[in-house]
Amino acid sequence: MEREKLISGNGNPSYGEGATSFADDDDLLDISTDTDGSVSFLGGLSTRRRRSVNGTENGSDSYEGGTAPDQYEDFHTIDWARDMQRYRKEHKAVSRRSSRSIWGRLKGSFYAVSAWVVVLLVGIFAGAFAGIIDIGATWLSDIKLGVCKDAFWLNWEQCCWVQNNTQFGNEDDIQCLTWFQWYELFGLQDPQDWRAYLVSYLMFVGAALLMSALAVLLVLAFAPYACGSGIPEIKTILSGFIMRGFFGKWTLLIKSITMILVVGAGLSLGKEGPLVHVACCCGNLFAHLIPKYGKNEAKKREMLSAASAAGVSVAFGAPIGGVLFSLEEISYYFPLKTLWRSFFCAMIAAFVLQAINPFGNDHAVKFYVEYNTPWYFFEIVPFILLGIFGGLYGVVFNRLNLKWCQLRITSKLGKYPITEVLLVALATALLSYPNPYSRLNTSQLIAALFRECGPQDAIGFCDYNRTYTRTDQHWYPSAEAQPGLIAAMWQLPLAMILQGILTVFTFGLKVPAGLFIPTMAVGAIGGRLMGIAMEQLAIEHPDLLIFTGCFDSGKCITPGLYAMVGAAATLGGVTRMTISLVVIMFELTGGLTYIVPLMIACMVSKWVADAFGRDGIYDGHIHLNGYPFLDGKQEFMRTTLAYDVMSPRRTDPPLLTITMDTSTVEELENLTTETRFNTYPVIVSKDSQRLVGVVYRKELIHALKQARKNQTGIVSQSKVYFTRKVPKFQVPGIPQHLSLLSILDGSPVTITDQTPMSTVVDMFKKLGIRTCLVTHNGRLLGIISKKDVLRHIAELDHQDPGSTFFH
Amino acid sequence: MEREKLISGNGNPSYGEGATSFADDDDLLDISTDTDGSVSFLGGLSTRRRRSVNGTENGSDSYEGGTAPDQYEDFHTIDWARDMQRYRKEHKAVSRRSSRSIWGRLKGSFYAVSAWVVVLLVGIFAGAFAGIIDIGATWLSDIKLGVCKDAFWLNWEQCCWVQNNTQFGNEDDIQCLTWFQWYELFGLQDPQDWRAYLVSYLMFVGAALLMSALAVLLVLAFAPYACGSGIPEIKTILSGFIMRGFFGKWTLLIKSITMILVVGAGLSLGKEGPLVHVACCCGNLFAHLIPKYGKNEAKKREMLSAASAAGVSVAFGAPIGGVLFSLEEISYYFPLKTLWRSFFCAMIAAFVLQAINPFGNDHAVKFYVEYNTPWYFFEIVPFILLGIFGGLYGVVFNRLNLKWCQLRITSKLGKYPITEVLLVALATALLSYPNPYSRLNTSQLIAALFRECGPQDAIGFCDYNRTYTRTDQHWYPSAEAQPGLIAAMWQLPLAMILQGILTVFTFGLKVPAGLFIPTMAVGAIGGRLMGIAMEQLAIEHPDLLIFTGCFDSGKCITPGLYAMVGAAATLGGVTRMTISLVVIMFELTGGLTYIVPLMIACMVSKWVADAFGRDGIYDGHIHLNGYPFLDGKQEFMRTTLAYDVMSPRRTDPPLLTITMDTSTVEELENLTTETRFNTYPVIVSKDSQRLVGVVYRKELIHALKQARKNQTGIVSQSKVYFTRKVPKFQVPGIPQHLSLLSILDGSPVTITDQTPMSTVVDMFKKLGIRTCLVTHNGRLLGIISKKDVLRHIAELDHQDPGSTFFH
Amino acid sequence: KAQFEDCRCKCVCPGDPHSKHKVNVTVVSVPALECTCQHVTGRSELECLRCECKFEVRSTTIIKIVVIFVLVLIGVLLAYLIALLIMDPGMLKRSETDRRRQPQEVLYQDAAEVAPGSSYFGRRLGRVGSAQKRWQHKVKQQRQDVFQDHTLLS
Amino acid sequence: KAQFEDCRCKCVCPGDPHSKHKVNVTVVSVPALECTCQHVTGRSELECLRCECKFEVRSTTIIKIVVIFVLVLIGVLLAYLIALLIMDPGMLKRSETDRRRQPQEVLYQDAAEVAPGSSYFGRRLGRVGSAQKRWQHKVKQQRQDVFQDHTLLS
Repeated sequence: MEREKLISGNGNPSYGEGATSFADDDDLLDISTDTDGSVSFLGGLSTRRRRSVNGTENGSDSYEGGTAPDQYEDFHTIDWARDMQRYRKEHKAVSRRSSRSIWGRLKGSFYAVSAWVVVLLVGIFAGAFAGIIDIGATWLSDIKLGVCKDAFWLNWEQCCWVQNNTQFGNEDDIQCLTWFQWYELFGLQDPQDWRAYLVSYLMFVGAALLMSALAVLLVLAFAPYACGSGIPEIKTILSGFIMRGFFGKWTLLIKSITMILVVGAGLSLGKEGPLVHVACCCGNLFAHLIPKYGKNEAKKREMLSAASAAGVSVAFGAPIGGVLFSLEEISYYFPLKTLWRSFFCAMIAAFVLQAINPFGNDHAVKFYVEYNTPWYFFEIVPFILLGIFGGLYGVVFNRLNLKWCQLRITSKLGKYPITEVLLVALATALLSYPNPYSRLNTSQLIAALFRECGPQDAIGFCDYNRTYTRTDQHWYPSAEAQPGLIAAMWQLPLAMILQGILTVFTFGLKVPAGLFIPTMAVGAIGGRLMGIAMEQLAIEHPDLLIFTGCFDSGKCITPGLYAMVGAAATLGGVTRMTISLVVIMFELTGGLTYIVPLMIACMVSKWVADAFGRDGIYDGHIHLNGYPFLDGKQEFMRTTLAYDVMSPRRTDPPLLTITMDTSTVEELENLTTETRFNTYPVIVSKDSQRLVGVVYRKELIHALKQARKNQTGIVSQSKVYFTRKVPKFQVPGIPQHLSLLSILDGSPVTITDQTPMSTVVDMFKKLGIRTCLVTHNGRLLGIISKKDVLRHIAELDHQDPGSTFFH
Repeated sequence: MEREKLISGNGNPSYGEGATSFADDDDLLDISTDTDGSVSFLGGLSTRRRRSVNGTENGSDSYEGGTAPDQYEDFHTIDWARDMQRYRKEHKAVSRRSSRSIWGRLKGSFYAVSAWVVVLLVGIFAGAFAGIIDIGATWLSDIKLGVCKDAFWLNWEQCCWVQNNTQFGNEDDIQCLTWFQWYELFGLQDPQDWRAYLVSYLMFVGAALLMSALAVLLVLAFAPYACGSGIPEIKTILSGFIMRGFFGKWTLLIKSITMILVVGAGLSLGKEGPLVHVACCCGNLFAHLIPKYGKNEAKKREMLSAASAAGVSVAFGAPIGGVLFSLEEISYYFPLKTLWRSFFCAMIAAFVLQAINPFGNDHAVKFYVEYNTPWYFFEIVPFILLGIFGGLYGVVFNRLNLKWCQLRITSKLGKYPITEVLLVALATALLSYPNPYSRLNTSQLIAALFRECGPQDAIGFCDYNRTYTRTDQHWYPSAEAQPGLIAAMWQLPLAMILQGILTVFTFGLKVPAGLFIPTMAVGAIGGRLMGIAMEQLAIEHPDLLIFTGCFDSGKCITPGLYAMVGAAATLGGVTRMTISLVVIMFELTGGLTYIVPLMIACMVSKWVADAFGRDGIYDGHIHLNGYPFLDGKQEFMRTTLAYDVMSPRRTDPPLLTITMDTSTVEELENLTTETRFNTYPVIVSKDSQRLVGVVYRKELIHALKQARKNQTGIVSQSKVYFTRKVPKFQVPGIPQHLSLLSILDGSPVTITDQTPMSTVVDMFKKLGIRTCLVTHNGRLLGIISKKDVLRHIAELDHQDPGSTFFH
Repeated sequence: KAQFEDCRCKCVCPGDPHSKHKVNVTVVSVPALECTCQHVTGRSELECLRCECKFEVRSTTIIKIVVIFVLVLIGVLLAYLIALLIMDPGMLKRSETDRRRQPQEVLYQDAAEVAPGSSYFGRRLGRVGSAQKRWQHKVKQQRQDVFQDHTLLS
Repeated sequence: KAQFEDCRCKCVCPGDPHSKHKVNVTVVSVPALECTCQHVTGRSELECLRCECKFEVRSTTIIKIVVIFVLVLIGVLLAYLIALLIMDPGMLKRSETDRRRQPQEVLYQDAAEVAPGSSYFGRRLGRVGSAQKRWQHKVKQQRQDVFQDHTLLS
């Protein structure tokens, strides 16, 4: 069956998740392909576990298949309920065994501790990867401008880190003697020389192009799944979708390397989303060390939730924010146990990253700020304005970006990924070099915008006419603007617009690309501008009523706070995060003082964005790609009934069913070859239509094949029984019968046709089932699969049904 | 039916939640009893809403009962699924109406905003109540020692707040001239005089006794539900239990007032749990302003979740910690929308409390600390020890306290609540006065223990032999102990033991009593002692290997940090909180630096406590009282089947059912009067046993009564039809038939008898259903109610089945 | 009564190491801007290095209102309690097992009986009385649950 | 190469207000205990009031290792990529629609064929080869999904 048909197969009554594709089951164990499956150091557990896999009978070990029936196929949806059921059986087996012997007890206790070990390893590796990426990216970023003499591995900041001398003057006047600018290659010494400028410009653009080209080539050749932010896919996978290779080793490797390259190239993208992906890859990798996670897709997703928390934790240096991000934005099934593990994982990751100390500031994040100036009540008005700005920006950005991405899918643009990346890189490098703020590494810019201007800050917008009094070392009063600040008032808006426009085209390129940093940059610039404006207003008119008492502490407005609020607002508008965003920002400052401004901005931004736009950017991309993602957060508020959704529809042929005791082996074999449904309901008789249970396609095929091979006397005309009531004695002349009671799942989820769809959606969301059967007065009427539900929701939302295909 | 039988009614097959009790339905609207129901300012909405209450048909408005069928009876379990379904209908009606006219649109937008308004009000009032309680309690606490001259309403600290003078000497040497000690009444001036001591002692004991007596009398006379911590009950209620009056006005009033009294009396209790209760009372009160919350028990619980977050937020000044506490410990159903609202509510509450500034330190909490000394890797060992200590303390405390509470229930002790409170108060006052640390208000003691010793701290354990150098103002190096500190080394342990023992007897008294403060005190003392020991060790042997580099910053050990870690450990041991505890502690310090020590202590403490004890104290009390609480956090790991749990059992009489088209009015009336089940299944015929739907007792009674009254021709022999297939023409001689299709719920939750109980438990937990029906091959077999599930879990846990009765 | 100001500036300096006194605390109530160590303690800039000056604000009015409110509330409740006890001395002791949980209708009827035959004020009073009766009934039930049956809050 | 020390003490003082220079930055590498303004800048205690001294630590070794590791990794990947491109020049361009998603058995058979008739090393190599083939097949599938069908990550 062709994949293309599958995808656009919207018309066929795809109950039971449509058709199958020929993915190799072996890939489930992404790491075990190399080592012949002997990686799992709990191998004994793993093989024994298979004995109690079948979930139909109370503790029955009767069905011992060769292939495990728990393997899902690629691009299929998992059945949480069955997986959790399997986990419980396994757990019971382990605890039963552990009560028997000391060895069993040891194993049992290892079984209990193993999750923590995995989480620890994930945390350590996520932190290490983040450290490597940070160090590599800052180095590559500076290599566009020059190189460190004698120690080429140091970036500009580290190269000029220690100079055993005392100097007077602005910090950028201080020549760093150990740093070698590229124009010095040509014997040019004066940076003001136009030839030197040109050489620098060309080197900058050339280096950026080279790095981007390298990145996109590596992605294309080794791990196509490494491109993009990955968060929409992670959300989909965590909601119970199988996407083989998405968390593979190669994805991990290539994503890390290319992220260094693209951040170094200075593209308008960040590393937060990709870091979550990298952390999840680590999580997947280590989850396979322990069979109870590696073999159980539902349990593995708990691990991945914890890993994604670690990803955000290292991206922002905000462990609590990371956990809440995982809870709010990414995860689907988040039991309390996972909350605690996520927290541990995020903590460890942040701790490791802090130990690596990539920024040399003893913090896990580049833009850590620490100021404690109070804010005043009248400032709520600008904060609300920033919130509105952030919300509007979010709406416009999301719409433009989604339009552009759709264009990429539908038009010829998508055929030339390398060219596209190169063009965007060229434009980025060409346009950003002239503007000093755009030229900066984006996270350096954000860090500068967030910081309050101190004595050592020599960046343009810190050019104040300060008059220092000597009493208090933290007393930097508000002051009038100097030329540097005035120049910043047109340079910064230009940088903001450039950043905003470039990000629209960058997010969705076929390289790893996060959205947080550029979005934050836009908001931070906007906020800083507003803060500077307010500050100058306060200085010009200190006698205005609103500024009463404001100058008591010498400083009236904190522009850095405005930058933070602005960054939170745009992020809120684009991603529609709420509490996790506030907490992340709160952890960056480490003070409860600013939680109210941040909250106001986030709330206003979210409200404005929700009023004008539909979804956050991640949900937008999920819709665009047509992933089968059933959003657990959106409440289903319609009043349709199960009857309106179930297949077969009125006009369709009746439901394919198996009768309990009349089918023959041949009939079933035909059924499995002619149709590709995942689930076949078993009924008592065609007459009564009373439901007995369901049989899964894979298990049925396997069981029939085994029976043909192993059991003598089974011929095509053999009757198949799905009931205990089997004729006891062999009647001569009639072929031997076959009892397949062991593969019958006697506990399918059933609902009546009058059940409101909201309840059904709840059941799909909360119980994590794949299909449910619809009955009326005890008779089987139809079936609802997860995709039917998704399609129904999409129809109710008046989406173009053609555009939403679900794999 | 007697209530006593109900409670111990373990043997009867209580499907459908057992029997009813005669609680007045009116009490649901606790505030509307005074104002004749005209409180709801969305009154129009409320009456219209009732038209679409019935959840059976798609948008059918056919059933318009006189009494709303959504009212639950006291001590019954709510049906989340039906309530949410009702909410969705209502929501749809509002949005349909709002699209029609401007007025409708206005109403619709108000409908959408109303929740935020309620949350805002709850936050404001929770903060205000907390402020009042704090101010009142500190004042009453000091009134035991003396009174402020000229301004009796000021406590000691506030009374001596401003003294326009400069003085040298220890701070406690500085006489506060405006404060009037009680012994001065008798003309005694010298506090060292034994008569002065005696007078003070007697006044102290007398005042404590008086306040406790007043508190217990008020509780007894006006609001018995105001006693205790309230958290076990809140957990139970939020899990979907009805306990009328528990969040009433009187409970709110009396709990606030008596809390002031008991904290003032110096009993070994805190105000955290009760503050959560108070906040929930506010939440309940304001939820009734808006019908969509007031009339819908499921939605109301969302509001209560947010309110409980505000309660913890004001108790600790930790808004994020409050939200996480609500999420982790209290709430049952916590959708993301609630998370965001809880956060808002907690923020507002903390903000209001901070504006009231009850402690005069600009923080919402008395023990706010701010220090930034680093911790060293070797300190992990003492932190782990503290964790073990906390875990063991938790186990011992929980066991003793539960034993004592059980004794109170079973023995005569429970008959004398007033005497018991007075005795405990007497013992507390008598024993704590001599010890200077016990004599302190517990939260003052904790604040002192958490703080680092600065120049102005004159408490005994800050008596160091400091040598000040003048370079750095935050440089308080480690120093040797002086007499005050040495005396503290035996006074503090005594205080700790006293606190621990008294708390065992205090928690469970018939006065409002929280557990956090005394538990924290025990842990903080333990931690501080260990910190002082470590510090002195470091000073005595600075050349030990582990102390390498420790003295670099002058200060090697921070005993205040140890106190915090100890407090976190004991709290973790007693309550088994995890992440919320860490976050609360983290918000108290406001620095990420100490998150690792706190986490280590919490984790070790939880592990140790889980290894030796069963549950946290709140769950323990829930078990002790036999509340029907189905813990959403504990995974059900058994492999029993629904068949093993359902009633009727093999030996029981068969299930009572109604047939679809053969029952008469008289039969049904007899059924409702003779049995007290909540749910009656309707089947096609006795023969086929195929399920059609269920009918709820209340609706059935009401419908029959209405039919008798309003419809002519309905006599006892009239046939009742629960199907569309009704004979079209009236046959003479046969009484007129009655169609009750409108009250038939056609979408009951059904499972097969082979369904594993873990799935069933999941359905009860996650879908929030009350009962589910068990079928086999489409035939109705039995029924499982929430209480059956609870009983089953209790049996599997080998609990004494006699001791666990569920209301 | 100038001593109960609403703001203060508190400077804490370590005392002279040679003298017996350890700490030197200066508290004055000055405006925020004047709360500097040099201004308050009169020391030199250098000597001020080790001092900590904090400007603090409080509201005695709020404290006054709250404390008096609480006292009044306790007084009123106490008076009400005494009144109730005088009217029904066995209130707190009596076992209610037999009479409790009587059908609600009885109570409503009480209210209904009063209603028709009296003036607006009488009805109003009657309603208050009936509300109070209902409330007392509820409290009795609660008392029974908590103190006698120990089914709740034990 | 003493200039790439792993610790530094950085003191930032505001410059003389009368002079043109605004900031006075002093950076020295001294032990932690010696990182005080007076010791580093040689100013008096009073003049040091407005200076900020920070002691910072870094690890150039980690940076060196990481950067070299990253460079080597990129180099190796690039070399491998070039090797692959030489072996199969159309690799990145070719449309795989017809050949892709071939039944897995074919690939396994490839591996099986190599296995019996060769030495341990040969088997080993064969296994590696087959693993590589499988991997390449997977990458091709991914490429198809992402770049041609646009069903993922678009």
